[in-house]
This record gives sequence, structure tokens and C-alpha cells, in this order.
Amino acid sequence: APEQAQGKTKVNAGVIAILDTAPIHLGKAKGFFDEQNIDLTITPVQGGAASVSGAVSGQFQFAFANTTSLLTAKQQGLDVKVVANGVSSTGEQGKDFSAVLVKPDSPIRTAADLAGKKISVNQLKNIGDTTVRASVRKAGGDPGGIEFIELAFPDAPAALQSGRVDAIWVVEPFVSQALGQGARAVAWNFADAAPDLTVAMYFTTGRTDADLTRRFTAAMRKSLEYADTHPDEVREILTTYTKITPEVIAKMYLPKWPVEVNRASVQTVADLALADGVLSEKVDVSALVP
Amino acid sequence: MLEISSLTKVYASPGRRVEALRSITFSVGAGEMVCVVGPSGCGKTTLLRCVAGLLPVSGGEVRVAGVPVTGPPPRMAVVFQEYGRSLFPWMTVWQNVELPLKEKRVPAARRRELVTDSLRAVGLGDVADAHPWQLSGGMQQRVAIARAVAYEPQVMLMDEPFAAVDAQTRADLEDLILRLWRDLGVTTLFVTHDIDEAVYLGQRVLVLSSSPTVIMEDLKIDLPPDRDQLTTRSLPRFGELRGHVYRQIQQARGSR
Amino acid sequence: MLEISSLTKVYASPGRRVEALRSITFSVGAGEMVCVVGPSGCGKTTLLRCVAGLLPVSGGEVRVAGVPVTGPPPRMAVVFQEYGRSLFPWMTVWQNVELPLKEKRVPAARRRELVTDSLRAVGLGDVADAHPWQLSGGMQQRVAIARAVAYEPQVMLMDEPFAAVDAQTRADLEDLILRLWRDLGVTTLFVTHDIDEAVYLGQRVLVLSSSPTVIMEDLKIDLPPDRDQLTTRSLPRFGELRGHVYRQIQQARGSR
Amino acid sequence: MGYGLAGLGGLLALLEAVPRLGLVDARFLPPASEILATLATQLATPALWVALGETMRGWALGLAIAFCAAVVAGVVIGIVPGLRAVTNSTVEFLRPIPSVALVPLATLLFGPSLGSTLMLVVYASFWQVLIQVLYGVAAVDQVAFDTARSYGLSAWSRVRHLVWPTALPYVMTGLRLAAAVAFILAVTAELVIGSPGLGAEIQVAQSGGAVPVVYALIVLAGLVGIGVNAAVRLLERRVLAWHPAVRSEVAA
Amino acid sequence: MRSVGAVASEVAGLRVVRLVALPALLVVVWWAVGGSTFYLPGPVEVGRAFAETWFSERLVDDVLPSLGRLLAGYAVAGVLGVGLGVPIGLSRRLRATLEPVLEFFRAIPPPVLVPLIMLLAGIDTPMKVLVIVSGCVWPILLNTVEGVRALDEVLADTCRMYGVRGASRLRRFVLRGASPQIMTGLRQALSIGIILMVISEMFASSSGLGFTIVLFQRQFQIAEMWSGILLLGLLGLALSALFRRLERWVLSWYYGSGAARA
Ligand SMILES: Nc1ncnc2c1ncn2[C@@H]1O[C@H](COP(=O)(O)OP(=O)(O)OP(=O)(O)O)[C@@H](O)[C@H]1O
Ligand SMILES: Nc1ncnc2c1ncn2[C@@H]1O[C@H](COP(=O)(O)OP(=O)(O)OP(=O)(O)O)[C@@H](O)[C@H]1O
Ligand SMILES: [Mg+2]
Ligand SMILES: [Mg+2]
Repeated sequence: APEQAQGKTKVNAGVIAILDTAPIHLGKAKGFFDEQNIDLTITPVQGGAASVSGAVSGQFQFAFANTTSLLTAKQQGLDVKVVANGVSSTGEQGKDFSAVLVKPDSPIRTAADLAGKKISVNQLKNIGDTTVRASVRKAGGDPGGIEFIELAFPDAPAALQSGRVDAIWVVEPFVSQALGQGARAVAWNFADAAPDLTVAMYFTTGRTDADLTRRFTAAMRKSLEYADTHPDEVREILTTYTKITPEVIAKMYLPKWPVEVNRASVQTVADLALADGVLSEKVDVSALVP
Repeated sequence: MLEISSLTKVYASPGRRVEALRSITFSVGAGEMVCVVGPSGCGKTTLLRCVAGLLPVSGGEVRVAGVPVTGPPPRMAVVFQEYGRSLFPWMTVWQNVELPLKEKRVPAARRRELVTDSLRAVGLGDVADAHPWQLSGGMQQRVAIARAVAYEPQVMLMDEPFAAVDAQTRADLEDLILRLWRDLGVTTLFVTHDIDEAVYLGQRVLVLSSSPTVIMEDLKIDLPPDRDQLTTRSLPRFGELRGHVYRQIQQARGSR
Repeated sequence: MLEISSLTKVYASPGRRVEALRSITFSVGAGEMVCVVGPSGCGKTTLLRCVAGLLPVSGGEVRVAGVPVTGPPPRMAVVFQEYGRSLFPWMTVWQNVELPLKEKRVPAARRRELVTDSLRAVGLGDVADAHPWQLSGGMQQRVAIARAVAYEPQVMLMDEPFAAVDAQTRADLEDLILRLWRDLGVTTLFVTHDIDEAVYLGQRVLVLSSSPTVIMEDLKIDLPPDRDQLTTRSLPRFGELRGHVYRQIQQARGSR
Repeated sequence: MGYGLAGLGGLLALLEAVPRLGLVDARFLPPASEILATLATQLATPALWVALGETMRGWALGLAIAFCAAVVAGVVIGIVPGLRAVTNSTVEFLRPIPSVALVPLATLLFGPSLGSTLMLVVYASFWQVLIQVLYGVAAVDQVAFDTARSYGLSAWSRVRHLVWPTALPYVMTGLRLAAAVAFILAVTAELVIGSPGLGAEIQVAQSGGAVPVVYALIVLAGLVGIGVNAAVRLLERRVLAWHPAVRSEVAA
Repeated sequence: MRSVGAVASEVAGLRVVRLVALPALLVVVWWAVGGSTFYLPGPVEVGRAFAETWFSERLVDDVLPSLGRLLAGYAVAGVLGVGLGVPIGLSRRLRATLEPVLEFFRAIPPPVLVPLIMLLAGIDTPMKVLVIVSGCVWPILLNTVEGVRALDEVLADTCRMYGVRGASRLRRFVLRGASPQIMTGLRQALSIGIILMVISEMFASSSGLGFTIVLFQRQFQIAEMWSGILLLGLLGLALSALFRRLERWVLSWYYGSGAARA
């Protein structure tokens, strides 16, 4: 009702409509944002770059982007500041929401075999190639010769099956989907890159006032906590804003949604990205994640 | 050679229905030259296009050499009233005249000869390399005539082919057509507005009435076969025939 | 009214250079009717287009009512040789004739009157609602004439305006132009191929030579001003003038 | 009409056969029957109609703006002497800039709103119409143009009675081109910027791995295209009745 | 009297002025508004980025392969558009049959068509060329169809009368007569090709001009991104200048004949 909305602050959040962002949807449904006097609108965006430019230009007060995107934005001098954790790796081999997959009959048995192969990632010079390299390195391979190629997650399984790439990096729901169709996981790159890797975060820009940020953070933390502890409700909420089929939803590996950002893992990603040339200079993580 | 029997043609478009030809019957023997005269808008062009197989008839039949016409018969040449639009603007005069010969697979040497001769005959030997749109109206019309002449057709249909040329050129072209007809025995159907011309050229003159069009008269021209601009035109019989056709046309116009 | 002094026109395109007019000088008084004859391709159309301000001249000058021509002068009507292309296919006959009147801001009632009258005068009263492409060649040409007539111009330029109509219609149209000229005092420059027509209509006849074109003769037609198809044409003087012009043109063609 | 249905039938048969014969994996390209069934269920959800409505709104508005602006600009550039030479380099420079590259600017100026979609739609379809209009204006017959000049037709009359009818066949082609491009950009803008609509639906379906839904939505986009084209064709029959191309169509 | 040389150089000077006047004005406007926000840097910054970015091995590694694909796609689209457009324009029945199918595909946005093309053509160069074709072909096709439909009736009759048919009719009449409209389509397609070159490189890529621009955009290297856009515009400008030469040659009769006023 309008009179109810009156005292509330209107907030527009730019968020990708994928599994990772279930908490904010769940939190909205549960009324956690109303409690903080926030009238939340969730606008679906296509990717990290879109949410950053949306936030910088002031359309979004808050938005969701992955760690590398945020580090890149910070490096380019954009005024972005993390306000809450977004999504984190489970850290468990074989039970994460992100994996490198190969065909069942592929000669690639371990992550080390990925060296020198053609691997698809959804975006070059982003978190995908950084973490896949980390996996290879960890397994004792040389990541230098890998040929990364850009392929959107939905298109990757088909490309793998027709042999156009040697391996694909995908996240849920495509991990379960592809595994269900016979693909084989050779690396769990998020789990490999850092313990409890913080994959993505919610952020804001300098123009949002401190009080609102505080309230949003509070609501977000509650949402994250709730999502992390109520996997069934997460699976439930997914049917409302994604078009993932129920069978897949039931099987999917869910990520972790810890309340706190794992700063050490962010620093690790920053260092890895710098080493791989994704970033060109060292980024002060503490300026990004206050 | 040409047999036209009870030919009718009606143009029907939404909101307009024009009965251009109402039952036309006549025939043209092989090697005959027949001129068609009639008031403006009576259906001469329509008749020609039906004979050429370019226009579906609404009734009746057209036969060329005994074969019912459904599309353009082979070895027939037409000079269109819209001479300007019938030349290909992207080709030179030479190429325009040569094109049908190429299609007929005339050997190159013979082709060159035919094109040169016909262009010279119409007085355009020196503009062979020009494009049609660089020529005056009368010159364009002469290119179209040259194209028909070079084609060496069996049947030639001409729709006011000399409308855009001056009197002297016209006389020359008349004699060119007569020569062609005589030398090659080309069956010719010739539409004109000039009554003198019709009488001078034709073995027969068909007078069409105004719309709805029928044949008012099929007049045999009993002038000596060897014709000459000066002597023929000054024959008393020429004057009589001319006067007769003139009166017929006037009557045709009056009857509308 | 029209003063043309040392007018020259050269068409230059890559690989082709045609000297269409070489120093033409003459003038037409207000309310005068001057006919232009000359062999095909000699530059009559070119001359007319230069006078109409449609073609930039290569040298010399054209003045209309004392004003040097740089674009089409007001109150001038032109009937083009390419009558078909000068009618707008998306308009009906009526709309084609009416359009220039609308531009002149003629009141609607008067406009209706003018259009009706001029269409009737050219014998097309019953096809006002047809589109130009539904008409025969001669009918299209008459629409273009009706458009010029309805416009009530001060100066009228006509380029072989009767080329596509039959003899009888032609005579009628000639008298229509004469009437218009006499009643409204329209200054008229009239290009034709028909020598009889030139002598019958004109107060003066200009004979052009063949290319490179100059004026061969500027002939005063000393026939009585009231002209009539039968009596005027049978005057002995008419025959003399006609013969004179004919010989001139023949000479013009010979000289090329 | 009958022929058109036959053509579409052929396409459906092909789309059914290709996955069924195993030429491509049915998981990645479902057979036509499955796509149509999915489309049917999708059409039953009101959300889809809302999305379609959003898309069509951006489309119609953007197309209208682009079309009017391009026609006016094209005619002015085409008839004012010298203007074509002055604008030519700029037009040729701006034309190949992809609308998608303007996304940051659009979102910066308008946010994920109708404004962004409009900017992208207008930018992309404007050039399509403009080029057609420029060629159409150039197609004016010299004799007809001289006629207009000698009868003293004013600039406005020349445009209205001569230039516009001559250019109309080109403009109609431009309209058909621009209608499709506007639709494509409306969908793409939603895909990229995330403003609500059909594109956003496709995006969500894609990232959810719902292949049949993706194809169902693509088919829907195609059907919209067919509808739009039919409408433009109908319009063309009305406004171009005098044109030889349409004339022969009606007569035969 | 002025010398011929002076007149000639004045004419040339005028042409240059006409060519650069408007662009210069636009740069001044850009100067005025640029730099005010992060996403719209000023011309100087973009100019510097342009020099740094494109005068390097990128020119060979990214720009040339993209150009190659662009030209390949454009050529295929030209052949396909004209090749399909002529029969469709000539046959009413074929037109009625195929038009809905073609309109169907025409309305599908290339970005969503890409996955399908990837299924059929893989993810390498053929796919990118196909994506370019899938966009370029429409203006060529539509204009060809309309151009063929509008061929002059009297010329068509002339061909019929003089037995000009088959390949000869196609070459000497249909293609030539429709060439003004075909050229319109080809010109439209040129810039669409550049646009689709960028779009095609948004998928399954790791190099290319379009890819580089998108990468710059995603990495918030905004001046570099604009320099890429600038390069696209210049590319369009250069190609269209080439195209105009071709057109002057192909359509010389058309502009000369007064059938059109150039
Ligand atoms: N395409 C058409 N649609 C409708 N009516 C037409 C069409 N072509 C001709 N007509 C009509 O048919 C009649 C005869 O026309 P046609 O062109 O055959 O006359 P014509 O004898 O050649 O006249 P002209 O001597 O003036 O050329 C005219 O009344 C004309 O209006
Ligand atoms: N656009 C043009 N380009 C080049 N030459 C031209 C052009 N128009 C006319 N000419 C040439 O100019 C000369 C005069 O042409 P014009 O049309 O004035 O002749 P005309 O006297 O009207 O002839 P006709 O009686 O045959 O109509 C001709 O030799 C013609 O070839
Ligand atoms: Mg006729
Ligand atoms: Mg002339």
C-alpha cells in the first residue's frame, strides 16, 4: 500500500538473475529489507560490467558484481565500495557450484592435464581464467599455455560436446546439467583458488548516504545468513526469478553465503590477477572492502 | 502470317473498366504491309501488344504463322511507342542494337556489319558510343528502329515509329522500311497517325473506330507497288485514298 | 518578352563532347507566337530547356521579360517532349492538371472550372479520374497540354506537343493553342517537326541548322492573322512558305 | 497467404527433422514440436504478455521517433544543395558505430529505463531509414523534377508531390528494415541493460539453461517480425497502389 | 581572369572544407561536453588512447583478422542477398512462399541467433562470418527484391520481344535495372557488417577489434573503448569512400540518364 511505502527509502539494486543472488531475492520475500525501511526493487542486469556502470551512473544504489570486476573497477579509479558479501565457494572439492568439465572420454584426467588446452570461460580476463589457472598451478601444471576462449555459460556444454573446446568452465545450473549429461569434472576452480573464496560482493558508490548503506548492509547480512541456513527455501525462491527447471534445481550444488567477506581470498584473487596480467597494478583491497 | 479473330481486350482495374478492343478480326498475309490508323486512344497500341503476345487477350485469338500466340513469337521485332523507355540506359547505342543479335547467336563479324549498316541507315553512324539518354528524342526513336531493322525479323510491329523525327528524316525512314519490306519480305504491321504515311506505305490500311473499337474499314491501297516519295504522293489516286481515309477517321471520332 | 543572345550550349561528358547550340540569337516579343523547326537532334529541345532556365547555358544569355534567366521564371508553362515522364504517376489526371493551379493559389471553384475546361478542350473530359499510366500515349500527351493550358501562363514553351496524336486531334489542338494565344496573349515558343503546322501556327518560323546549330532563317509568316484549318492551308502563300521552309530544312540536313 | 503458410510449414518440418535425425543434439536444439509446445505454455503466463508489451512499447516508440527524424533529415539533406556533401563524412562515420557500444552512455544518461532502450533503438534504426531516404530522394526523375520547377512548385510542394512519392518505395523498404532492426535492438537492449521485456526473459531463460524456453521466445520474436512485415506490406499496398511493382501484383 | 590552377585549387579547397566542417564542429562540441563524466572522456584523452592502443601490434593481431572476417561476411551476404533477391523479386509465388520465413529470421536478434549458429558452425571464424552474414544479408535482400519488382515494364517487354532471356536477361537487364536499389542495399549492409563484426566477437572470442572494444568496456578502460569506437567510425568512413567509387562506376548511367538526380 502506498502509505506503507511512504516512510521507506526507494532502492534500486542491479543484480544478475542467477543462483548466486538468491539471498537478496529471498531477503526481499522475507521482508528483511522492509524491516530496514527499504523499498527494494531488484533490476536484473546482464553482468558485472553492467552493474558497475549502472551503479556509477547512479541508477543503482547497490549492485552485485564478482570480485575481479570490482577489483578492475577499483583499479580504473571508479568509486566502488563493498557493502556486503555476495557469494562464496563451498571450498569443498566435488561439491562446489563452479567446476571445469570435460567430455567423459576426454584424455584430460586432472587439472594438470588442462595445461595447453582450449578452455572456455564466460568472460576473458575475469575471475574464470584467474581461478582456472590457479587450479592448474595447484595440480602442478603450467597454466601459461592454456588458450582461453569466451563462451557464455549456456553455450558452453554444446561446444564441449561437439569437441570445439577441450574443457569448459561453468557454474550452476550448468554444472549439474552437464554432469547429468555425462560430463566429467576435472577441477573445482573456486575451491582450488583460495579457501572459502569470496566470489562476488554487493557494492555501492560514494554517492549513497551512509545511513542507507548501513541499513542495506544489515538487511543483506540477515538475508545471507537466512539463505545459508535454509537451502530448501533457496531452491524454492529460484523458481520465481530464474527459469531453471525444477529437476535441476533439486540436484544443484548450492554455494555458501557467509555474512563476512573473506578479505584474504579477495587479496589472493587480486594477487593472482596481477600475476596473470588481468590487473595491471596492485589494488588496495582494504579500500575496496572497508 | 497474322490471323486476328474476334480479338477483345478489356482493361479492368478497381473502379475503372475500359473496353479497349471490341471484336477485331483481320489477317495479314506473309510479306504483307498493313498500316493501322485510328483516333488517339482507340486501341492501336493495345492491338499491337496483343499481337506481340505481350498482353493477355480478354477474348478471341491471335495466331502467328498458324500458331496461337501465348507469348512473344520468335523472329518478331517491335518498335514501341515509348521508344525512350525501350532502350537500355546502361548500354551504349551500339550495345542496344547488338543485344538482340547476340541473343540470336549471330556471328560477331556479321553482327558488326548489321549494326553498322542499320545505324548508318537511320543516320546515327556517329553516335554508336553514346548512351541513349545523351540523345535527342528523335535520335532515340531511330535507335529503336535500327534495333528492329538489324534484327532481320520475319514480322515487324511498329507503333508510331516516326513520331519524333522531322519531315525529311521521316521520308528517309519510310523508304528504309519499304526497302526492308521489299528486300526481305518482312510482314509488317505499322501504326501511324499520319494518313499520308499510311497510304504511302501500306498495301492495306485498317481504320479503327474510336472506343469501343472495331475495324471501320479495311482498305486496299491500289497504288503501284514501286513507290517513291515524289511520284507516288503526287498520283491523283493517292489523293483520293488519302481523302477517303481522312473522312473515315473523322467519322470514327465523330461517332464517340 | 524572350531575348536570347549568343546562346551556346555544349554537353560535355567523359569521352564525349557535343556542341548542341552554337551562338543562337533571337527574340520573341510579348504575345508573339514563334515556331522552331529543324532536323532531328539539332538542339531544339536544348534551346527550349535553356530558355526555361532548366539547363545552365555554356555561353550567352537568356532574358525573360528583361530579367536574366537563372532558374525557371514564374508564369511559364512547358510541355516536354518526354510527356510520359513529366506526368506524376501517383496522381490522377485531374490532380496532375490541378497541381500547378494549387501552387498558384487559384481559388477552388475557379480551379475546378479551369481543369474541367482544359481537360474537355483536349478531349479528355471523361478520364479525369484515371492515372496517367492507364492512358494511351496520345492521351498522356494531351494531359500535359491540358496542364499547360489550365495554368494560364504568360509564356508557353512547347516541345513537339502533338507528336503522339492523330491528324484530326492535332488540328483541333492547333486551334486550341491559337485560341489561347489570341485570347490571352500568351507568348509562345513552339517546337515542331511538322512544317505545315509551323507555318499554320507561327507568326515567325525559326529554322535551325543541324549540329553545330545556328539559326538558318528567321522567317516572317505573312499570312492573315485569323487562321483557319481549311482556308489558311489552301492559300497559295501558305504553299510557298511551306516549300521555302522545306527547302531550308533539307539544306540544313544536307549541310551536315 | 496459402503460399506463405506452406513456406512456414516447410521451415517447421525442417526444424523438426534436424534434431530428430540427430544432425544436432536435441538437448541444444529441441524439435519444433517441443518448441511450439513450450511456446504455448509460455503464452499462457501473463508475465510473458507483460514482457512482450514492454518490448513492443519501446519498439513502437523508438521506431516512430527514428522514422520521423530520418525522413525529415533525409529529405532535407537530399534536397538542399550541398548539404549532402557536408554531412556525408559524418553520416558515414556514425553509421557503423554499433548501438551496443553505446550501452554505457545510454545507461549513464537514462538508466535501465525506457530511455536507454529508446536511445539504442533510435540510434540503430535511424540510419537505416536515412540511407533509404537519401537514395529515394536521389531517384527523382529529371523530367518530372523539371516539370515541377517550371510550374513554380514551391519547395514544400516539390517535397510533398514529387520527392516524397518517388522516394516512397525506398522509404517503405527502409521502414521494413528499420522495423526489424528496432525490434532487434529493443530485445538486445533488454538483454544487455536488463530493462524488462522479451530480451530480459530470454536472458533469464538462457542463464537458467532452459533451452526450450529460449527457443520458444526466439520463435515468438520471429512471429512478431512476420506480423510487423505483413502490416507494412498492407500499408504499402495502400500508399503505393500507383507503383509498377504493386500494380502488377494487384492486377495479376 | 584567374588562372585555371587557382580555380582548381579553390575547388579542391572547398571540397576539403565541406568534408571537415561538420566533423570539426562535432569535435568542438565533444570538447565542450567531454570529460565531465567518467564514461565520456574528452577528445584529447581519447586521442591519446587511440595512438597508444591502435598503433601497436593490435593493428595486426586484432584489427586485420576482424577486417578479413568483415569482408568475407560482406561478400557472402552480397552474393546471397542478390542471389536470393533476384528469384524472389521475379517470382510472385516464390515471394509469397518465402517472405514469412525470411521475415521470421529477420526479426531474430543476432545475439540470440548466435547460439544456434554456434551449434551449426562451431565457434571459430565460420561462425563469426555467418553472424556477419546473418545481419548484412537483409538490406541487400530486401532492396534487391524491391528493385527487381520495380523493373521497367517497357524494358521487360523489349527483352521478351527480342528473345533476351535466361542468363543474358539476368545479366543485362535484371541486375542492371535493379542495380540502383541493390547498391542502396549494399551500402546499408556495409555499416551493418561493421556492427555485426563487433557483435560476432562478443561470442567465443579471444581476439579481434570488436572483442577488444568489449573488453575495454568491461574493464572500464573507457578512453580506450571510445578510441575503438572511433576506429570503427573511421573504418566505416574509409569503406564507404571505397564504396562510393564503385557506385559511381556501376551507376554512372543512372545518374547520367536523368532517371535520378545525383
Ligand atoms: N494499362 C492500362 N490500364 C487501363 N487502361 C488502359 C491501359 N492501357 C491503355 N488503356 C486504355 O485503353 C485504351 C486504348 O489505349 P491504347 O494505348 O491502345 O490507344 P492507342 O490507340 O495506342 O492511342 P494513341 O494513339 O494515343 O497511342 C485507352 O482508352 C486507354 O485509356
Ligand atoms: N544529356 C545529354 N548529354 C549529352 N548530349 C546530349 C544530351 N542531350 C542532348 N544531347 C545532344 O545534343 C544534341 C541536341 O539534342 P536535342 O535534344 O536538343 O535535339 P532536338 O533538336 O530536340 O532533337 P529531336 O527533334 O530529335 O528531339 C543532340 O546531338 C544530342 O545528342
Ligand atoms: Mg498508342
Ligand atoms: Mg527534342
